[in-house]
Amino acid sequence: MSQAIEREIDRSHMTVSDEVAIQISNMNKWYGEFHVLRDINLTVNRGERIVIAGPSGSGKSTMIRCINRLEEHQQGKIIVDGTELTSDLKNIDKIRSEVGMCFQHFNLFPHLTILENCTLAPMWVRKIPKREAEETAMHFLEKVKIPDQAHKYPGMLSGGQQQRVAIARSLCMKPRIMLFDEPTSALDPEMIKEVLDTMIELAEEGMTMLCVTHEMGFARQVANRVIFMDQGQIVEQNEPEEFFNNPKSERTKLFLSQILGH
Amino acid sequence: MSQAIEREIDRSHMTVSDEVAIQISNMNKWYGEFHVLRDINLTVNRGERIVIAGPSGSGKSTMIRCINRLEEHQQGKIIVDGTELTSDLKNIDKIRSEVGMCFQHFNLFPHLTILENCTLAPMWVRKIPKREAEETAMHFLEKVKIPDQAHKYPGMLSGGQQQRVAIARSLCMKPRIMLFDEPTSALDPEMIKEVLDTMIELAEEGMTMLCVTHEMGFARQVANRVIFMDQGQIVEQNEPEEFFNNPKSERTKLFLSQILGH
Amino acid sequence: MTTAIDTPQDQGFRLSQLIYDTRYRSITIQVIAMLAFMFIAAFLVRNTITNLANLGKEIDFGFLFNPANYDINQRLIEYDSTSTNLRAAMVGLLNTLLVAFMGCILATVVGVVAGVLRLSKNWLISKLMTVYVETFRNIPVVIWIIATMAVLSEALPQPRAFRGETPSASMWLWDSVAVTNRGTYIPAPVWGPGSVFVVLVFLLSLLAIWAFNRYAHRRFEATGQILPKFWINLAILFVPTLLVFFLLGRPIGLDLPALKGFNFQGGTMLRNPMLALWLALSFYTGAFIAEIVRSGILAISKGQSEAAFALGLRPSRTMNLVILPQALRVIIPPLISQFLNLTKNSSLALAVGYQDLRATLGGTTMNNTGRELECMLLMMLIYLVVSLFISSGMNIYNKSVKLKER
Amino acid sequence: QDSSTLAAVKERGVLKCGVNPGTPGFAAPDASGKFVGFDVDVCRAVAAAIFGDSEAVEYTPLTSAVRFTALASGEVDMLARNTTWTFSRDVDLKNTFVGVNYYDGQGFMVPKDLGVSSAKELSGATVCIETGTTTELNLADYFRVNNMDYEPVPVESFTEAQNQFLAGACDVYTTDASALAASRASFENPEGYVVLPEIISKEPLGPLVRHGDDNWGDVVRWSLNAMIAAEEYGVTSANAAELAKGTDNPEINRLLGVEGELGAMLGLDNAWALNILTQVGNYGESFEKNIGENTPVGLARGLNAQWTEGGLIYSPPFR
Amino acid sequence: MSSQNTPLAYVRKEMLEQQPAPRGQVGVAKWMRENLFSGWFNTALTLVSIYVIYSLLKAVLPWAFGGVWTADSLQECRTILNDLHGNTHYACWAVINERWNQIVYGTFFPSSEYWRTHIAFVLLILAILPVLFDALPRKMLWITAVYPFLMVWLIWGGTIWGPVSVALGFVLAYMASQFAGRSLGSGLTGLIAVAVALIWWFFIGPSVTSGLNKVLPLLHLQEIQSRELGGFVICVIIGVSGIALSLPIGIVLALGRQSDLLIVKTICVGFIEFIRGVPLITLLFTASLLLNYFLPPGTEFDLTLRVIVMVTLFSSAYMAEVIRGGLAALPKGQYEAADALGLDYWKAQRLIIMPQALKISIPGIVNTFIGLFKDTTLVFFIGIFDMLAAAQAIRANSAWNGITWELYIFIGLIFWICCFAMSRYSQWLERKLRTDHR
Ligand SMILES: Nc1ncnc2c1ncn2[C@@H]1O[C@H](COP(=O)(O)OP(=O)(O)OP(=O)(O)O)[C@@H](O)[C@H]1O
Ligand SMILES: Nc1ncnc2c1ncn2[C@@H]1O[C@H](COP(=O)(O)OP(=O)(O)OP(=O)(O)O)[C@@H](O)[C@H]1O
Ligand SMILES: NC(=O)CC[C@H](N)C(=O)O
Ligand SMILES: [Mg+2]
Ligand SMILES: [Mg+2]
Repeated sequence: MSQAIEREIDRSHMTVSDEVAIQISNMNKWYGEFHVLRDINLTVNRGERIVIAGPSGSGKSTMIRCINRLEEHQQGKIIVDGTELTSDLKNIDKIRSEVGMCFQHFNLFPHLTILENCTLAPMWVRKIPKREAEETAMHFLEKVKIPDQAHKYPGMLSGGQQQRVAIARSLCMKPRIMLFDEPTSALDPEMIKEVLDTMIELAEEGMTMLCVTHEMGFARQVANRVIFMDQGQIVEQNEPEEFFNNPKSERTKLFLSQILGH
Repeated sequence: MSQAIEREIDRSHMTVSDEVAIQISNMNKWYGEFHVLRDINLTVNRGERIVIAGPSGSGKSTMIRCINRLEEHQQGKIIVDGTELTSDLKNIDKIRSEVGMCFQHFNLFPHLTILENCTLAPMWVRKIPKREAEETAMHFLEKVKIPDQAHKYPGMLSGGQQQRVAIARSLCMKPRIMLFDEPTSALDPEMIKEVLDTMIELAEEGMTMLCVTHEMGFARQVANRVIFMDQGQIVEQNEPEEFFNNPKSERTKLFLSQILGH
Repeated sequence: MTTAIDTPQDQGFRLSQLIYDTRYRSITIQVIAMLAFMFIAAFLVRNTITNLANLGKEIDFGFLFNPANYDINQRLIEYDSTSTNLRAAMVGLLNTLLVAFMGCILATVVGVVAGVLRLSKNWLISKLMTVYVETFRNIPVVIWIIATMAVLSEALPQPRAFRGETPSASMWLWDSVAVTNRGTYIPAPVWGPGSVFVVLVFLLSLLAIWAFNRYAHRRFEATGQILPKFWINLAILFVPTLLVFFLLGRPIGLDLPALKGFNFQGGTMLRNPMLALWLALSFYTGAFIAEIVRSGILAISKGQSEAAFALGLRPSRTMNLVILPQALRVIIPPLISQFLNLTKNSSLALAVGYQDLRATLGGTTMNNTGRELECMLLMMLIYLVVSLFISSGMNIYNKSVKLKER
Repeated sequence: QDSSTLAAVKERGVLKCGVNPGTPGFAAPDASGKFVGFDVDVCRAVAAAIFGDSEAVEYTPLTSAVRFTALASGEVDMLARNTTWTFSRDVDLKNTFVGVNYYDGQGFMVPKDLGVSSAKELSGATVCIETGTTTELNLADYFRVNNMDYEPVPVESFTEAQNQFLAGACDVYTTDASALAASRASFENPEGYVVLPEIISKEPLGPLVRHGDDNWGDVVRWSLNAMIAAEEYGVTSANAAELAKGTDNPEINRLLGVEGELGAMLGLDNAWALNILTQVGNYGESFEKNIGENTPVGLARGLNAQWTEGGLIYSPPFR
Repeated sequence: MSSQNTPLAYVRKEMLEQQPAPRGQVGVAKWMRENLFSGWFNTALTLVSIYVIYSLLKAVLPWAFGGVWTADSLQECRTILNDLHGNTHYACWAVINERWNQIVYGTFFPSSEYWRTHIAFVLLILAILPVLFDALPRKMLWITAVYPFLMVWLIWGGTIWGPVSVALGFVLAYMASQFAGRSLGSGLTGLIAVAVALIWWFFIGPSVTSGLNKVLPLLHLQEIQSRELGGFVICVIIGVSGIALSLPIGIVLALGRQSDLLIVKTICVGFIEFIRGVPLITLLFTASLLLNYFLPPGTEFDLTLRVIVMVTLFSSAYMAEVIRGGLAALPKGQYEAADALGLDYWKAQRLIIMPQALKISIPGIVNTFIGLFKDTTLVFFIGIFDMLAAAQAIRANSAWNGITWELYIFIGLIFWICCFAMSRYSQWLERKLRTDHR
């Protein structure tokens, strides 16, 4: 997978604007008695590419799932694109249609073709005519380099292709923010490359991205910030170079020694 | 994987006798209309270690599966250890108990412990008392270096360990010939080494072996003959050094350039 | 290397090859199986023939065309005691099919509701449904049928309880429904002049609904607009029909049941045997269907609904567009075999005296004509045909929805 | 028939007799689970004739709807199950009725408070009727001929019919008058029910066997006749043993096996009839014991009196 | 690159501790809110179900617990209830008490012989336990092996020789197979074994048995006719025999259906589809009324046995389908590995394929068992005096005329306990097997 990153990445478009895309302040979440997320504070500007790392069970998934309200937080505030996430259904709908999400296991709809997977949400949520939705879908499928698979079913595609369809499916909703939850960890090494390439392209186009991943090569080259979480807290954040070469906290050092060591 | 081969291999015992172990002459096989094996002629002497290579779908698996009649051939002759393979059940039983086979996916019996896996066939086919069968089994499990796993179930072992159990299981039948069908291709790199080591040891002891594999390092160091197949035919065969350094056929050159290149 | 070893000579065919040669062996086994099968069949047939000869009987289906001479209380087609045995069998078959059909519908409704509620986040309701499922499916259906019948005939009032100055029982729903221990009497429509038009309009509005849904779908695809289909459908279904109904001066009247003589007269009577059989079969099968529905929905991973949510689909749309289409594939095959079971279990009509196929052809007709062999064979054949019909439907469905995989 | 029923029965050691599952007085299990009754006595008589042991019977309770099938398929050797002798049952169903042990007719029973006093008032009534009986067919005819309509409630068995009738699931219960009496007698409150005066059919009830084994038919026929004749000659269970020492009535002598070889002609022991009479008793005794006026069923002899008493019960001579 | 104002670098100085969740996040309040009152719809559902439960319990509990347990007739029962409560809206469990024997043993079973059923029942449990729980000593399986013969002897009576002779058939078959197995393939061996057993059972055994019966009437128990069996006892007899027999037959049918021998396959498919296509009740009628037509004139064939055969055939067809599913789920590699090791068809099936296929099919198999056990109630319709027949007879009896609920609740409860236990056992086994080898 290190191959994937070895090409020269054009960072010129990856500008970060002043506009705030996501603001999380003093957010806390419990599962029953268990305090999963503790006092999270995070501001993400438009165009930022953030990689979230941390040991298993540290709450990374939970945090990004809170951002599009797949999980409910109990204290604090999350403001996405100027809209606060409350239990107000309208807000949730609004935010969900602006935030795309890619899961570890793709979660494509197996009973629909690739094209139908991509047009479903635009048609039913954005109420875009079928014709137009299909055009958009084909556009993004071309972008992820699998337009020829459009009429196949997910079961007929390889894992890497499926994950790319999942990305295309999110993009069809024209989201302003993309969340990735370990998008490559269910894949074989060759397939990882395909998917990371696609994500790098997205980054190059200036998409705001939050990505939970342990692909440190990717983090190093694409992210403009790496966040390290442990025990439900943000322990350290920094620019990738600094983060990898000069970690401040003990926890981070330990973690990095482990993942880089092996 | 090249690591696996880097140790000095003792070729001194690997003598090849004059005795014929397997003789295949003018063998042809069809799947329905499809002509998979075309006019195969091959003589394997006792003690030979033959590696079979070739592109996917070239009929490698089919050929070695014909040798213990997992597949039926339609024309020509296969004589194993002096017994011709016909549809006579007695011959088949006899040959199967002299030919051990290792599959790509191990095919261990998940409902039996490792030890039971190894003693099953000796007890039921060779009618060896349980005690004795277990002793033999432990002997071979030691040989493949996993005697301590004897009472576990296959599901609890790693892939490499499972493949070694599969080898031990075949050996317990005290076969005179071993067939391997891509024994390492379902394994992670580290595990490949374990398995190849075991196979090398077998080779050192003078076992007649036919092995479908793309581990060219293994071929180079252990095999005394490499056979290249394409489109159901034997295209080229030679000693490993000659085969790798000086391939005669265009197909072989092309193939070698691909697998050595990547 | 040495030259080839001597190959064994071809010795021609040997007898031992029949056992040891895979090619002949399979033929040997098949021939033995065939012989055994034919031997058993011949044995049975021969015995039957001798036994029949001893009795002086012969297989003859002529009795089907003789008058049946008995009455059947529930008739979906014209029948009286002078009709033929064949017609009696038809009446019985229709009764079987009727109760099976209604049973399948009610069982599906009950099962789907219970299955979905069992998944409900509401602890109380899901436990309640668990209790329902576990009670019904662990007790034999015959007991349910008999117990339901016993309760219906012993706990409900007799028709005469409705009589007198101070009746101890009264009718329901503004005196239009009478629930008695013989059956439930409900109003029946009376088709006055002009009712044809009402029916016609009703059929037309069904057509209109179909057309409207197509239109709505096209429009949705073209413009992305979603029409409030449900309400419009409802309106199309009822408004024109009701309009015509009142314009024509209410041509369709209701024949209300009223106590006359021994019983209620008028209206339609749903006899207790049928009710008992129907309810018991439905609730029993419903318990199985509930489990099927539940596991069908559970079989769809949580990831699917999360993915749909993440795309911004609302829960109801997620259910309709993502979960249900997938769950149905899992649900329908076992559902259909439950329908099959229900249909076969309807032969337990025996327990309550519902006059189904078994009671007519395999009961009274068989007894009156003494043609037990013919009647039994015919009856089994009919059940077999019905079953095969249902299961071939299932196979067609299975083929059509199989998920495409590589 | 290559294996005669008599031989098979002897070989087996028990007589398989199809009986009604539960009509008090005619055939019903008593408190200890043993079948007793007027019809059962016919079975016992046959067993006594064959084995000299009236208990060597295996009773098979049969509903009306399956009795002929059971007989035809050899499930039972004979039926003694209040079965009406009709033309089609005899000829078309290939049965042999060996006699009549009870002359009956079909009646109707209604709850008293229904206020019905004649069957002609039953138009529109709900009628409980056992399926597979002559009464089912008679009912259809009767109502059709009289231009009345009715709602049949078909039931499988006598007990079920009784349950339904008592629960008020039907207004009328119709079957053989004798069974009506038996049923009524078992009610908690018999006075609440009346049997209507109309008898709408002839129901000669008797035991029957399969066609085609005349010898076996004779055994059953003459076992019944022995009981009937014994009553006529005054042979009872009490005096049979005494009379078997010889009397001056040759008919009795032949009957009890003192004279002649009647038993041997049937393929039985010569004491066959003696066994019947000592173990089961004569017709009149059986009648009085099971269904007579001093029993709960309380039937008068009526038509079933000996011909000498003005009834129809008449045995051909033992000669 | 990011020269923006956001202070990117951030390091947490000290780690936060677990904090208790805010109120309403934990405890009863949260549980209630989430599970009972989340949203108006859920609240409505909760209220409705509370009402339903309340009215059910209110109707049932006093009725059931206020009932009378000893009385000799419904009349007496009602009198007692009237004295107790002033009305009769209470259960009259006395009927179960009073008619216990009839419900459990049937009307005709001689009461002096009840002890035999008790012993048979206890032995049954002992015989089943080692099959159910492999933690028990394997030696106990001997009880299981001997049990069928013991049970036949205990229930039907007679001398011990009949069952012994049948058992001897099995022993002979086993010996024959051992003897033949040395030289012949196992398929043929099986045939020979079956032939030996059949010859013994049909030709030699009966005469030997009757001879022994005369000479040495060992352990003679009063004979009991099948007709005399009834109640719960007959249910258990038919259910257990059917369960024990339908599994092997189902396996054979499933193998036949999977086989690539066209004729064998066609016969199996035909059989399975026929059996599954007709209602059990018609098969039972055939067994009880028509079977004699198909047998040589004069054959006697015990009714209970016939019913067992039919019930067994019926559920073995379903069993075959369940097992076929399990077979289909096995990867092809398992067959190949068995072949490659030189195991022949039957050994491969016995040692490799079946153990795995059966394990996969456990839920289906147990469901079929449950179905079979429930189907034993249908014997009521062919005149066997089971619990339902007992209930009907009791209801028709003038002493208990008018009783319904109590009887059916009791019978239902018996079935419920058996079936529920079976399904729980299968779930337990499934869980155990799942964790076993991982
Ligand atoms: N539904 C739930 N109920 C209770 N606890 C949960 C739930 N989901 C997650 N948790 C717990 O919350 C913690 C954080 O989980 P989360 O999935 O966010 O971790 P993660 O950082 O994504 O780990 P991984 O790298 O393994 O995916 C874990 O300890 C997990 O056990
Ligand atoms: N059961 C079968 N029926 C029909 N065709 C088959 C079957 N099994 C294999 N084939 C075909 O036979 C050819 C040879 O197959 P084989 O498995 O021997 O190839 P191989 O050389 O082992 O390839 P690989 O390296 O992919 O294992 C392939 O084209 C394959 O598609
Ligand atoms: N009720 C009955 O079972 C018998 C009715 C009538 N005697 C008949 O033979 O058909
Ligand atoms: Mg995670
Ligand atoms: Mg291969």
